[in-house]
Amino acid sequence: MRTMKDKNYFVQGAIDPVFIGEQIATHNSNHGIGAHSIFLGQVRADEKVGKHVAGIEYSAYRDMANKVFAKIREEAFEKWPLNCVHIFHSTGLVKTGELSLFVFCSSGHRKESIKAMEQIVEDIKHKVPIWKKEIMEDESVRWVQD
Amino acid sequence: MRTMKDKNYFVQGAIDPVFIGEQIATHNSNHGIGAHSIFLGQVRADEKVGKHVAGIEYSAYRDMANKVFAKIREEAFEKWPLNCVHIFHSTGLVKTGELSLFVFCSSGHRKESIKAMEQIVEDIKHKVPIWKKEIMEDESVRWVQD
Amino acid sequence: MQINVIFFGVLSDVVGKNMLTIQDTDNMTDLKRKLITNYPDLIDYTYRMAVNQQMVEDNHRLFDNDIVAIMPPFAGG
Amino acid sequence: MQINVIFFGVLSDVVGKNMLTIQDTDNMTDLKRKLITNYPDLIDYTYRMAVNQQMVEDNHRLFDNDIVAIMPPFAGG
Repeated sequence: MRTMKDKNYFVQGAIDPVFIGEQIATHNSNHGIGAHSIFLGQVRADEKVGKHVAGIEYSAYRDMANKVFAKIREEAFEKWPLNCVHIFHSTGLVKTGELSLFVFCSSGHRKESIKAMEQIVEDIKHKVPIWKKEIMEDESVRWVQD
Repeated sequence: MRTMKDKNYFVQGAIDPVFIGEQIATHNSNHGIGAHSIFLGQVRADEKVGKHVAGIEYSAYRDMANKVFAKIREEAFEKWPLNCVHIFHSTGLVKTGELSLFVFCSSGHRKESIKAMEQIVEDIKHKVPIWKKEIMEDESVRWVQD
Repeated sequence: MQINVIFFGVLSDVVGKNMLTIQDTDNMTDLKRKLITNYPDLIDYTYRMAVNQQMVEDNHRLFDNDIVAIMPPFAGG
Repeated sequence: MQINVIFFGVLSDVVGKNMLTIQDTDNMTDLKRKLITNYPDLIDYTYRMAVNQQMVEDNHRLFDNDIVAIMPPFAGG
């Protein structure tokens, strides 16, 4: 049982590219960092049964998801010598072309930051209770069954 | 013999995090993109013989380097289904904590963009004629002999 | 003895609610049988289960006031 | 017959210039021998060579007005 409130990894709606630039900029005072690896998920306009996706509505089991994000992050720190790991995931509506996931790993050297980023993205896909509902151009909806 | 001038992959001085955010934002109209992988190189304040690095002066065999960057980019497009590949490398002085390399690979799905980014970063380290001179706190200098 | 069951994603549409309670069950296998009896459409869906936010398998023992999450395959990112 | 030689990184410091010309040589092995005769300190350094912006090995044939780059190990990124 945790007495502190779990950290929140969710942001409402799309992730703003300006926010990403700002996050990068805040790391210029950490003088041990030599490499940043960043992954961004962007909503595609996939065509399904003749209609294009206009957006994705993300939902999650928030309390559990935040615990799983924290665990994924901790495991990365145990496995690689990392300076920083940041994860942001959208909840709610993200339109086509907008960003829904931002993973940001920093380390002294390139290999660790790339490997950690790759593993964290895989873990997020497989371990975090998040679901997508595609909103089509004509406002019909379709749950994504990966 | 090329008749067109080669594309220039170099930027003078550090790469601005705001520019990175802007580059990300321009990709929101490419509706086939589902994943962006980004690598950033940042100048560390390494300690050498009791002095800290204050910055790195980058120099290059510019004409050859631009050809090699173009080839690395072409090889990535041949190997993976990518939507976009952008590479920016600093020339001249980049201070500690500032960014000297920005590699940006976009694809429909995550694995291709991550693999391509990783390979491009390796190729840049090994194949592009670029050199670093460390500028120490006391203004003494030291060529990096990797 | 009462178990709280919460549904996510497509499964809350299938069941028609986000949450319900089930009485008199002490393991996941029995709970799943009771759910399928009440909501036969569930049989067409694959799902994973968590008890009190920990992933569990079928034979997991249940206790009074446990919170059971019935979750479709994850699709984050 | 004249070959243009350009130096990069630490090697331009070692040689004391960015560029020079060498006469009467038609292969890289001979060119390297001539350079080390004129600039003995070069022997302490590892370097790679490009002719007209293509990487080459020791036995590469040289032609009039070729541009030979003498380059320390690369250190981009």
